[in-house]
Amino acid sequence: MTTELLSYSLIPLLSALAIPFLGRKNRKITEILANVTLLAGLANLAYMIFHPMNRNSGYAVFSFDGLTMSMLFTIYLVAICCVFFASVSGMVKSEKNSFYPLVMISVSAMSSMVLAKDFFTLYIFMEALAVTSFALIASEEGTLGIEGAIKYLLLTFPASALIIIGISLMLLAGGSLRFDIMSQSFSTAHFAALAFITLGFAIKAGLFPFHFWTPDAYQGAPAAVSAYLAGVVTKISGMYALVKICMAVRLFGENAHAISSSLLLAGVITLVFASIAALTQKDMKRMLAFSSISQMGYIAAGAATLNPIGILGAILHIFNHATFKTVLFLNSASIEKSVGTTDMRKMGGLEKNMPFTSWTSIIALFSTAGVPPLSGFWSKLLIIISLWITGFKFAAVVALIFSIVTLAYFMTMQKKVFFGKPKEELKEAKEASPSMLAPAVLMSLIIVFSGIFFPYVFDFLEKTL
Amino acid sequence: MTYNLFIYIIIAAAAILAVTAGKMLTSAIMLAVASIALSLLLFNFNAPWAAVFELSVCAGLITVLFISAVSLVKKEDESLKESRGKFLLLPFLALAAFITFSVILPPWFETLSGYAKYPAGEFKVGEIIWNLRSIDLLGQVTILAAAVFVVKSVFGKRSEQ
Amino acid sequence: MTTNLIAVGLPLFSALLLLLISEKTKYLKELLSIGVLLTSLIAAGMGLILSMKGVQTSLNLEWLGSLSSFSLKADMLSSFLLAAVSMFSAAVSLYSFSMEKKGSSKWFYFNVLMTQALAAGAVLSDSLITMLFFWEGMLVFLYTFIALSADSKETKNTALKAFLINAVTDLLMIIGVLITGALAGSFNMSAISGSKLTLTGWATAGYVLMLIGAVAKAGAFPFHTWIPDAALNSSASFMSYVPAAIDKLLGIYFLARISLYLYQLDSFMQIVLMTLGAVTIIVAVMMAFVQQDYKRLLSYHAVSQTGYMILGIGTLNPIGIAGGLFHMINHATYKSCLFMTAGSVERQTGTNDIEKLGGLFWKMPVTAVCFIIAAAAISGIAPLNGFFSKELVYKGSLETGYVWFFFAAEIGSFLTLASFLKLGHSVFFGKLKPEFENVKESPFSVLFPMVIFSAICLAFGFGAYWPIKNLIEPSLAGIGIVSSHELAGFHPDYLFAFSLAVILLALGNHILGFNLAGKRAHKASDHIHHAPILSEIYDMAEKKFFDLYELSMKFMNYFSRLLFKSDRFFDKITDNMPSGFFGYTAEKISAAHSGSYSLYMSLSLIGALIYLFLAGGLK
Amino acid sequence: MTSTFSMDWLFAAIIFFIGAYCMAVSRNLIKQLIGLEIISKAALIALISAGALSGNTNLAQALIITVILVEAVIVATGLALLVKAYKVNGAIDIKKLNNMRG
Repeated sequence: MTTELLSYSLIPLLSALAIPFLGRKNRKITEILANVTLLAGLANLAYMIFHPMNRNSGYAVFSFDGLTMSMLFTIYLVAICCVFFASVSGMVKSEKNSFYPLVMISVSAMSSMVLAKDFFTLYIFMEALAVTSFALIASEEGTLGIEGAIKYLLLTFPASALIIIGISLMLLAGGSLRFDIMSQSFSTAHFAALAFITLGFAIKAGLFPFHFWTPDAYQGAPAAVSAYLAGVVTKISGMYALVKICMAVRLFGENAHAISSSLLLAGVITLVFASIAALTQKDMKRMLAFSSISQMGYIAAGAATLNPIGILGAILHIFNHATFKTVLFLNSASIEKSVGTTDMRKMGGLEKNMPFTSWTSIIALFSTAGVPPLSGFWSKLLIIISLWITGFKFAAVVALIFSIVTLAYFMTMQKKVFFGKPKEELKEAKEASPSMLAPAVLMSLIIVFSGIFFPYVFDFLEKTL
Repeated sequence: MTYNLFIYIIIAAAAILAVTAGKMLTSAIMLAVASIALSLLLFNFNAPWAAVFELSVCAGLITVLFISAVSLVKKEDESLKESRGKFLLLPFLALAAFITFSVILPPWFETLSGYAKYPAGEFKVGEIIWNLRSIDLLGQVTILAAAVFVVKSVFGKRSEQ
Repeated sequence: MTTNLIAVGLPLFSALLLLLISEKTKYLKELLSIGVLLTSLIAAGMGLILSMKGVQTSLNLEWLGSLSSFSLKADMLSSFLLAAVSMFSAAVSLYSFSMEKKGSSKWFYFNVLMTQALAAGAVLSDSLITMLFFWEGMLVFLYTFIALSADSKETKNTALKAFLINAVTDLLMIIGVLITGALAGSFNMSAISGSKLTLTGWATAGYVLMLIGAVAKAGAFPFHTWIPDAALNSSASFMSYVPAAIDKLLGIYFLARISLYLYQLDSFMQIVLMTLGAVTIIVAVMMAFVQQDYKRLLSYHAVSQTGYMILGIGTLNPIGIAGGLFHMINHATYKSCLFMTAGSVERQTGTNDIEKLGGLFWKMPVTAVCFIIAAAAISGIAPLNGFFSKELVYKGSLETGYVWFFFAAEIGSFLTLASFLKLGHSVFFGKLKPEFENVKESPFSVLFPMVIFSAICLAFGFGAYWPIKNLIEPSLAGIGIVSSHELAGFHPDYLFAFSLAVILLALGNHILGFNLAGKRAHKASDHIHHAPILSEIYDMAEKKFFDLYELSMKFMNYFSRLLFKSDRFFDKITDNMPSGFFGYTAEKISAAHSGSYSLYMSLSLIGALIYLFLAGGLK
Repeated sequence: MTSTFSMDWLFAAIIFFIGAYCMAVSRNLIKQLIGLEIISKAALIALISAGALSGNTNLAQALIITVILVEAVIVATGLALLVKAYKVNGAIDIKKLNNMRG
């Protein structure tokens, strides 16, 4: 029970509980407390990652490996960027004494999720995470947020019931709900349990045809929140568990073929479907949402190959997706602030006015489309290679073709928003303040450097998995 | 076995009534009936703690929440006219589904129940909650804290801006 | 053999005799035809009894030199078919006695007699060439039959359409026959069956070409399109005779002959046949469900039911084959009966539009009761004959291990029952329209065949043991198929539970549709007709978008222009194709994200179900 | 005592079906939440039955208590969102929540 790692989930929780009391008088304290907590966590994590000596003590309850560490790092990184952006942009219109605690609780729940060692723990924290995200989406006035939140709640609820059914099948087959029990004793009941649990998390991850809530939730949410949701929240609540299951499934290979191949099929359909749907979107946030769905397709396909390279690629792609999608959503928020809309038909020629926003967007979208040597290229490459060598050659070709489609729709977006002739009414648009740009710039640097120094990143993960 | 069957039929019937009922208040009450029947079932399964929880939280708290929400949106109850045909269809569908399921599913369930495996040791509920699954308590605290802030966020005052 | 020859020769000669009789004479030509056809029926019945006793007769005449002899052979299957064909001819001639709406009486009976003669010859033929001779002869009379049944331009067009579709498929069949004969070294079917051909190389082509001919005759998808048109433009007598009975009997007979007697099929062809059957069932029944015309609705069902027969034979196991053959005879019975009720209603009220009809039950009780029996039979409600044959088909298709075909057949049953609930409800129940206050029941000659047929429906249902034991099993044994299972009898097993569930669903669906459409029975299919994706498909189907014939006609028109413009066309392809495709798809996808929660939820739940099937969670 | 596992799960499947049907067809948000509750009842039945069959009722109880708590929080959240939606839109009709499309 006592473990240092638990602090990653306990400290944000305590901070969340403390914020309403400390911040009652002065609202600034709320923001500072939230930022400091997350920054401290991030610094601690960075230290842990670069000093491998500390990592080898025994931990009883929570699992601890490269996957956990990289996921924790992703969570804290995206959270600090979004919270910092929210506090400096002044775009949070809801009450701060409930907004920041909600973010803190969701960070805590996500950390617990990635530290969890059994399915039921995963389930509880996933629900806690979901509850906070409903409130975050609906935290502003207006109908869109409520619509997104209600659709998110109702459309993903069957997933919870399916996961519980899966868990009861595991209970039936021996009573242990831990991930690693799968490798020791495997029976048909375990197989059925996994089928249900995979289905539940596929709904939570928004794979086709369960993706309908995703665009609505992202579009309806306030600007900083949609970056946070798209960057980590929905990835951890759905995709992380799928990757974890695929790692467990790998241990009994042939038997679980049906599960993994249907997941792979869903992944490939998702990436095709969502890329095409993104082509004609008119709202910037909605287009980004569809792009996010299609990247989920890549991750699912990669993980479902059950090949070490594919799983590694999937984990890396979760991390990369968190970086580039956060940049894009934060930039859309900056644009919303200076232009007043996210409708792309009303934009054009913002390049002159907002050069930093434009260039960080280009880096992020190149990374999404997989242009070398940015980080997105490597993870996509790993996924495609793994698809090819495990015999899904057609899927590999499709994945390759649709990364070109990705590039196509993002170039359309870039052209509509930043290039071309400036519109009269947008002449006065101003670049975002330096502090608002800081998160996007930081993330872009991470994209570039983790791309260039990719061999080191690969080494780190390969050793620890 | 007959007792359980009886309770299941009550639950299913209450669920169907809750879905088909014209008034939302009736629906909420029917849901409470289903909850009470479920808690009787849990007692019968020798799970008193779960039964008490089900009775107090689901049949009690949730029903109260539903009824208060219904009274808050009362006006809407009368204005929202749904076509009744699709609800009247449910009993037929449920019966058809029952016949179909009872043909298809039981063999599969039988296979599954063949895999039932007894665990190494039997623990008391308290032991399980406090010692073996203590991390779930953290989860419960997290989700309760989340619930508090959710309510605060949804119903709280808007900020100065 | 002579008794059997009566059924071929007598109608042929009396048809020629009929041409000499003046159109103006009253009753003479009708009574002559009825008499001749009844005689044929008796002769065919005697032939059948002979065959049941195990006597096999044959006839061989010198014909066409060394190529082929004129050979007829009455084994059990042929005698059975001959008796069935003769029965329908006799019934329809009786039925048409006092039906005015059938075109010129003289030509009508001439066509009936010719069709009877040629169909009887076709089922008796033992040589493929002899069979082609009779078969192609029927094609000519199909054209004259439709063209002379009413005097309008649409009728001529429909006749031409039917002629062309069947001519093209028959041409393919001729090529198939020639290939088969060349490979086997003989055109004599008994000789070929001694060493069955296997599906390799040219033999596959031969089989597939003959298959096209057979299923096109039976009216399977996609060669069925002339039948619904004929339903609108020709008479009920014709519909109840040719598309409902004779074409099914011949097509399925020939399908059984080639698939079981001449060729040894492999598992791939089995899947092709079963898929063809399943697609026919679903497509046609979907169309049938939304029709608003009595006869047109029935005609789509005539197509859909063919699917069950093809599915049954395609299973290639004795249970399914027996089901297919039994369904063939059952279908002919109740579908003829249903078309006769349609004719009867049309005769007395002057319309077939179900929106205008209503509440006729007490006005036309005999017709209504016959309709109810036949509709229950076609919907597979136990214990009528349709139930037993469908059950055999289900069992056969389950036995092959491809569960999807079973589900397709069940969906077919569901929609069949739903559409007959709609039809019966809106024609015979509900409120009686004031203009039908004085409607009377049809005369005896119209009612008698209907009553006979519904009696057969009941008899073959309650006593399904007799026809299966004495007609179907010996027929199959005659072509070398013996079942190890007990085929006859009522089994209250899981299949029965399943069909009970389907009946309940259809009932629920009808109540739902009836309520949604504001208690108008003829609109009870609207909730499916206007469902999001289906409505567009239905629109396209109504515009004959899926009609091979119409498509090829249009194609011919555009072909020359297309050639002329091909240069630009290819330019366009290279320029616009990718963006056009993606743009179009993206628009469609966008339209699907309509913001409607119910749609999202339903799609998600369906997706979850599909996933569970794929993941094999329900093994 | 003979095992009732098959019967339990059969009824769980039926109750799940009823709830799912409710969530798929109803337009009323409160009905949606009621459907959600019915689905989770099905999950609880599955859980306790599996626990009872494998002689692990106490673990199942512990899990059920947590699941009930989670369920209560989710319903409370749903009702809170519903009341807010009612305040903003003046309706609890889910068909009116279709402002985002494409």
